[in-house]
Amino acid sequence: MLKKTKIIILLVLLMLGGCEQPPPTDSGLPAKIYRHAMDGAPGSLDPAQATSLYAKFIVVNLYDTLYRYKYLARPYQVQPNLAVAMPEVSEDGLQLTIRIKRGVYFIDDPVFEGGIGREIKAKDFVYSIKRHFDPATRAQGAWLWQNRIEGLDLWKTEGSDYDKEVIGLRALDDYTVQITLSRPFPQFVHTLTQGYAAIVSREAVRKYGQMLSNHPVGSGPFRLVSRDSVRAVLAKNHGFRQEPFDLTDEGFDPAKHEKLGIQQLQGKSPPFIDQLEFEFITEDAARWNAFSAGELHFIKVPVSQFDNVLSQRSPLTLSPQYDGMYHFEASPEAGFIYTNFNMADPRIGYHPDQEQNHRNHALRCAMVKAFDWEKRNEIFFYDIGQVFPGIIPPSVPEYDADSDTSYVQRDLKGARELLLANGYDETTLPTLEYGFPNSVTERQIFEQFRNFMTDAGYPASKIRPLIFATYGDYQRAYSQGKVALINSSWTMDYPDVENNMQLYFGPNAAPGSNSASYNNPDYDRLYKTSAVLNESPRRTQIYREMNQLLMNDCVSITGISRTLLFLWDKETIMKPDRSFLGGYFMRFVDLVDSASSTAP
Amino acid sequence: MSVPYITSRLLYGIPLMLGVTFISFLLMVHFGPDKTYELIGKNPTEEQINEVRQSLGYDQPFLLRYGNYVKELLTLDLGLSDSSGEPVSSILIKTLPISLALVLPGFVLGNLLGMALGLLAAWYRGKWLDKLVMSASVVGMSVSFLVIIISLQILLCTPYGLNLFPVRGWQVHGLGSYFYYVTVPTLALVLVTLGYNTRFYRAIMADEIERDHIRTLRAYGAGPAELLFKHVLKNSLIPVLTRIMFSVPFVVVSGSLLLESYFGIPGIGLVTFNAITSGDQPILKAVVGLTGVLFVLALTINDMLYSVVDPRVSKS
Amino acid sequence: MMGGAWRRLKSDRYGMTGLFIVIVFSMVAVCVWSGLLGQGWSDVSGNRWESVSTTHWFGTNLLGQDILQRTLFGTATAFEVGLLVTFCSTLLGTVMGALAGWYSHGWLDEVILWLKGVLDSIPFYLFAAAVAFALQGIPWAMHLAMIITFWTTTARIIRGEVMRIKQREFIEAARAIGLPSIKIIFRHVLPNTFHVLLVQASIVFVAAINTEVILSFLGLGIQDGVSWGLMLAESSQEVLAGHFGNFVAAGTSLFVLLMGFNLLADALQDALDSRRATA
Amino acid sequence: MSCHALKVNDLSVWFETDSGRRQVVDHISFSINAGESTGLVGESGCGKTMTALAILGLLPTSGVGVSAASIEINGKDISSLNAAQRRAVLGRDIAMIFQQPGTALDPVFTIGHQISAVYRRHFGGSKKHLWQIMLDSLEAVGFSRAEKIASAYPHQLSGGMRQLAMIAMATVCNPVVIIADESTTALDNSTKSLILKQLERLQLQHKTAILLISHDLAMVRQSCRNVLVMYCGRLLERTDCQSLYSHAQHPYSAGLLSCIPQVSANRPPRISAIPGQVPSATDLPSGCHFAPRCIRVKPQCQQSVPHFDSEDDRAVACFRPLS
Amino acid sequence: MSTPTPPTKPPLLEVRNLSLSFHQQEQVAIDRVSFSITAGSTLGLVGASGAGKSSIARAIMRLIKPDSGEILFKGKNIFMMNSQQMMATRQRMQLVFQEPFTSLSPRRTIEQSLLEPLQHFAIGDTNSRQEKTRQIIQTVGLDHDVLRRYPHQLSSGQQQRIAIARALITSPDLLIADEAVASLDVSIQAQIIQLIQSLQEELGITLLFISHDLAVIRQIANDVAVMYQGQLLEQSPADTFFSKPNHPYSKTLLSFTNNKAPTSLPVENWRLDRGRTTAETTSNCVFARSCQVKMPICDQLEPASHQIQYRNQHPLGPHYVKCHLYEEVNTNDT
Repeated sequence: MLKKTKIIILLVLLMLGGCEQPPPTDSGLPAKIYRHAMDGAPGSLDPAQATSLYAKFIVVNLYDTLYRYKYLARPYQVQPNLAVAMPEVSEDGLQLTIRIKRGVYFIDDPVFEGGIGREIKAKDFVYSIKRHFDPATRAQGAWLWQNRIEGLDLWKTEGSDYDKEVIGLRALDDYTVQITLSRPFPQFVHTLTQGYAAIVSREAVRKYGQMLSNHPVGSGPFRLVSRDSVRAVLAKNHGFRQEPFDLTDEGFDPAKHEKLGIQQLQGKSPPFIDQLEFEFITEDAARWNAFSAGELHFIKVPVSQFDNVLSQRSPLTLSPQYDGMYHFEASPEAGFIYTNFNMADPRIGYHPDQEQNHRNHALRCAMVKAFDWEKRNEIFFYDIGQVFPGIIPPSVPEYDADSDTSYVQRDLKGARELLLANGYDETTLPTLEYGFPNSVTERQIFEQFRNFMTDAGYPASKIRPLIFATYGDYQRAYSQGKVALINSSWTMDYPDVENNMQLYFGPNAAPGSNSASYNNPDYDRLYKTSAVLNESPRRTQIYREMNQLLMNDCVSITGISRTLLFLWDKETIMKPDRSFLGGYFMRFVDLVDSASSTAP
Repeated sequence: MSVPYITSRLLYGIPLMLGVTFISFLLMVHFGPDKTYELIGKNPTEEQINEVRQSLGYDQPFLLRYGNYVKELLTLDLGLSDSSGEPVSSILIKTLPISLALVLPGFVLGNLLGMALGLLAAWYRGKWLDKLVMSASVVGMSVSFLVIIISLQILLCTPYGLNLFPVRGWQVHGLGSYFYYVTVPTLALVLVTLGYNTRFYRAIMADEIERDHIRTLRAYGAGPAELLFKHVLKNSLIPVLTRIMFSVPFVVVSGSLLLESYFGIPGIGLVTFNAITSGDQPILKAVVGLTGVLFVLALTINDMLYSVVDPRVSKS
Repeated sequence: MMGGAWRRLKSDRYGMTGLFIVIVFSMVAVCVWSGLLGQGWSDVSGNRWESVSTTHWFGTNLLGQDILQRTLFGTATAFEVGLLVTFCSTLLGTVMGALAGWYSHGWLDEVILWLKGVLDSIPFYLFAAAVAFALQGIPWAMHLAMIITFWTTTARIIRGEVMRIKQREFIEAARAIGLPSIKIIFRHVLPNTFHVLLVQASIVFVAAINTEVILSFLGLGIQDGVSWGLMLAESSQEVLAGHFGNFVAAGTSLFVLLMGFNLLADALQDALDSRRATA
Repeated sequence: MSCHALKVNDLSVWFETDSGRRQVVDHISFSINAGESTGLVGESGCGKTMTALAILGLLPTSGVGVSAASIEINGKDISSLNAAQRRAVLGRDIAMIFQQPGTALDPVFTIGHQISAVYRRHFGGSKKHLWQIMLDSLEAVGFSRAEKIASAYPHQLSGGMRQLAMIAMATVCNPVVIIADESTTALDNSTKSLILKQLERLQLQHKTAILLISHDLAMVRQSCRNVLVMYCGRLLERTDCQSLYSHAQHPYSAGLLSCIPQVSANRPPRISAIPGQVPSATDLPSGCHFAPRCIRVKPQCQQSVPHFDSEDDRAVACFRPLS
Repeated sequence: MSTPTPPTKPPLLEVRNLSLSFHQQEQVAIDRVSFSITAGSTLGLVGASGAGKSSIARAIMRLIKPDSGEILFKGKNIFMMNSQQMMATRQRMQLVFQEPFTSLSPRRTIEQSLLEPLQHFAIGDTNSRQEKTRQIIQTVGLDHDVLRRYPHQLSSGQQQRIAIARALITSPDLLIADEAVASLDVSIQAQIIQLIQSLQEELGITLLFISHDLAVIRQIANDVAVMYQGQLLEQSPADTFFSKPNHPYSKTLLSFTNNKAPTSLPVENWRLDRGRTTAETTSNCVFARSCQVKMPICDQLEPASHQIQYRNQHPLGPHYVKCHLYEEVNTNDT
């Protein structure tokens, strides 16, 4: 027995010997290691597949995009990144010319000749965008440019031959890209800030193929050191181009940013930290524990901790015990939460019989009335979420602060009356499936939803949970129209409300992003008109009209924008962001020198 | 024990392996999660959906896919993870040692302690010490793993309690940090298995102590140490070995699942759990295949150990 | 024989405590089933995270649901899972074990042993996950997963028992008068495995409840309704914010019921011990 | 007074049960001289095995009570020894041979190992010495290829051989007393008598005292000089074998004798049996426990216990002995 | 020379050339055994354990299937019977086992155990069946109140009486007692022997009594058959056998019983109880290895079974010996 134990101990020691070495230090100085908590794990880190928020966060730190958003300016403003300047747009708005910086190199990697990273050329950008249209890539960003760039879709149907030139996507020379759109696309420059548009090298793709995810070869401020299911470690890219930080360029506002210490960064070249560690902690409790134990620099505070962290709601005030320790910021989410009715479902959506169609409409409107946004906000968002009618959230300029909010006000009496008037009672109400991917919170949200409905007289047994083990399975189910009530959240891809409007565009019906399969010719017409317009009062008007159409048809119970609460310790200098800026802010993160060495 | 014997035992494992792979393939792959909708972008066309299905191999006929799976297992070419694109084999190589390092101390400690307590209780059968140990083990058996983990975390890892150990993570680069990270999971594992182990070992030891040959030994003046540590232990080795051998594959995969997902330790359990919730079939397939192989191996080694331990089993 | 066992059980203080606990909990379950208790498990009857009060004995949860009601309902869920899984897996295990034991070393035995080996070699939680996937949307997915995996232990035990009993001379006596196998199995063999089955069933019951908790935590548990496992899963997000209602209520109930069953199983084992019964 | 090899003085054994004390050995006293074998006879459930286990101190410590004025081996009282002291005596001065040769030996150790372990425990010695001693003892019980037997495991031997190995184990330390508890009951008739022969031979060689416990008077007759007849925890008769067979005094002894089937060339007379069965220890009849089954019962038998003189060479506990 | 031939009763049971080996253990259990039992008589089958006695009993009851040979019950081969005939035959023969406790179903009352054969063979109606159980209980010398009890509530003697009662309840013609008294105390053994003897007298039942104990056989049997390693070595009327056994093995057996065991025999050669594997050659006499009067031929040739011819026609029945010693001597004076 003793012998065995010894062997086991030996084995364990051996295994430990094989574990990773302590992090490298930067030329004698103690390494600056910033630890960032994420509430989910990224999937693939191949830019063409970086679909999750978490993956995008990391991808933009490993790769370069032509454009990015300004660090501090709000509302968000696009800023050249790898591009020299903003695109030169032709008269008709269809042709864009973009010049890219010289002397930007990929990181050193065996895929290159001699293992030395080569310079990035315009053709790399062209290649990177084309990749999305190559079925072999299993890319997920193609929708951004689908039917937008001249010849690109054709290129795909003709077999995705990279040697074949696409008319609308050309490298004029080594440093100039020319893009021709098939119709005006005012949001185009936004698409170039996406992780999807990150520039990859053809050599790396050729060598690593599917494994590119684990061998990122980019030119971003960081390079990947290691990555597993609970953390990713990124180290400073020492060859990153020197671009001194300029406060005014980034939209510095002393009133907002001085207390965060950002002015100290003036003139220094990012990235400022030696090592960037992402910890993927899905459980709120564990994440909060790790943060309060000092293992993390930053956390998005779980809602269950709001009570603890905040002492009052308006104005939002940190509890005294945290006030001295942490910086905090409440940031409205660029997106919203809503519950769609499946309009393709004759029990609740469109019905060929006019009368029944009308009754279904009444049922939907009654359910909208029965829904209690105030309570939802109180329970799940600590009453600091922003409830708004429709799909134009307060975070966008098109939001109408004076609009009628009755759509999101609970009217139980109205709901009951509406049901009664249309001949609905406990027996005639249809049994509806409410789908959600399994999680504690999703289940609680469902139970609350069901409670709202039972308050209006809907029998509990007639709202059936349909639980899916994976999000993908849930997605498949509602994409195939198998779920009557679809609870979703939408995170905007770029700061333009067009991104929300397409959610109900008829041709985008399931399996597209129009999961409600809403199909209103009026709405579709308005969408088409607005889609080619730049931001203008007219466009705003059209958007508001569309919003009203949605509410009239009671297509969706919507919506709320969450307010995210960020905490970070005082040794960290940064202004975190989870929406459009996303992972770009990482390069500007700095740690106060004194504290940098006292990592746990 | 000879080479043909070992070979025959391993051959016996073939139908078992086929069964394991077939059933798990049927359940986890054929009826299993579908990653198509996670891998397509927004507003996909029917064509794009088919492209993804094709690239995932979902469009192939069942038997062909199963055949490929078996081939993959045989050639140890396990493909790439659907989610991260990392080769499954390198994921396994990375995670397996971590799981072992995480679970082994608790497993060994739980069994050794259980054995010691079981022996003690069996020796003092019917006395207060026995009753005490047995009552404690009933209490131990009645506490859910989950409750233990949550309680230990509060008690040892948070400011609400002693705040001595990390809440989560696994940044091991030495013995010190190893103990730092492994203590709480080990404690949880020991606590949750100790009750069962103690009872198991006590039952076996008590049976052995009542054997006629033990009475013979006592009649010939053998002392308690000789009785227990020589004769009782050696005679009870078969059930003990069986239990240990058979739990190894599961301890490594299943047992660590909860621990790893709660303590955020990047072991094979967590990888598997993530594969379940994200529908990463290549990983699922590999893990199931791997456990099947481990199980068959355990079965074979177990049989061979039998003949070493017990002369009655040896092929004479 | 059973009379003696009952007498021995009655004189076992721990066993009777266990029995008492089990009876109390099962009465709660029956009351929930018959609509007398726990019907408000889903209703929002208070504000979120109310502390203990006369209206909410265990406080309320995030949604403002009464934790007591949920705990009571969870009792019924536990029994539903426990009873269904225990009954089905014991039945399946008994039939399979009896067949394998009676025709031991025959082809049927080999097939059953193979099946058992296969099911035993797949890690349980993986298997449960797989079944949950395969049967997505069916409320009994978890139960089925447990049944499919739990029967093997029962079958192994019954197989051993049957093989042992088969050697007994009263079986030969029955065969000597030409009694068909099926009658012998049901009349002479299986009744003699009853005591083993009873103990095994109580162990399966405990395992089923315990497993439900873990599967629910992993998100593979019951579909509609509430269970202690779901409450614990909820609580794992709350305890660090200082809300212990779910954790204490579910954890304690779970502990007490499992304790009751474990005590009862122990006492049953002692009371039904064949060596003691024949002495 | 000569020194007895084994002298048991006023030994009692009882079980503590929920329904009170169950007396299984009731104040018995007897002695065996060196080199003599004595049979302890009686039906199953009469307390014979309990007596043996009580002498060796092998009864479980909970639920069982044992009291004895003294248990002497060669004049040394072992009843008052503590556990460690007792262990030094067991196997060296007194050895026991058990009923089931199949289970009494440890299945996972070789015969040789188990025998030499007994000797090593008491006397120590080099491995070589132990091995030789062990081989000698195996040869002494009649194995011609002792080496082979020594390296065998119990399951590789037949029942009779195992029992012989057990005897080798019992004799390896050359003890003063050997207790053989139904040692041949589980064996074939032929093996049985062969084993008894070997035991007898060894006894003559070493002047060992043997207490042979059996329900079979025929067997006792084969190999014992004296007989003790036991019934329901009490001794009923003590005598030498010859006189018991020629004229048993206690009706119980006579009954037991008549049960033995005889092999004879001529057709033997019909067998006769003692009617009834041994009462359980929970409800023993008052007075003489044998009274309800006795054909010679008198009213007195049911009221008072007949005296048994433990000092006398011949004694009988009966109000109406047969002769 | 002309002694009146005894009235030739047809044999109730006839075993012809029966052979059986257990393939799993590669063990020869029965090797070309033939014998017959006349109705109303008792054949004592004697031999060491493992000699194949129980296998014969089980083969007769059709619990195991022999490799070759025939078993004729009332002149009909039981292996050729259809299920209906077999059902009828099973009713006519019954078996009593060695272990009284394990031969009764522990979860059934004595009454249930006794009723089962009646129900199975559909004998009588409910009332008459109950009547019959009461009657049989009395026949074996027990009180009615045992009917409601379970086997573990009875003593081993009572259990064995119940086992006998169960065997007798269908009024069989043939009773096979397989070591029925071997595990009992001498006192109980005597009671059971008494019971069997008186039952046989009362009911005129035919008995195949299997035992390793010659003394018990002497008490009960009219004829004796000696088995050794699956073969029948000697068969003769009991009185002849016990006064003058012929086969060397029979002599050895008797000498053990009479306490005249040879002690010079090396222990390794005691393995009298060991079975024979199929691999072992059968070209010699199976007893040759342990035989003290072994001749060279014994190692080379298997002796045939000879009927010993008595000069004065022995009235008791035929006498067969399977030994080379008796091959030349065809006659034998008594």
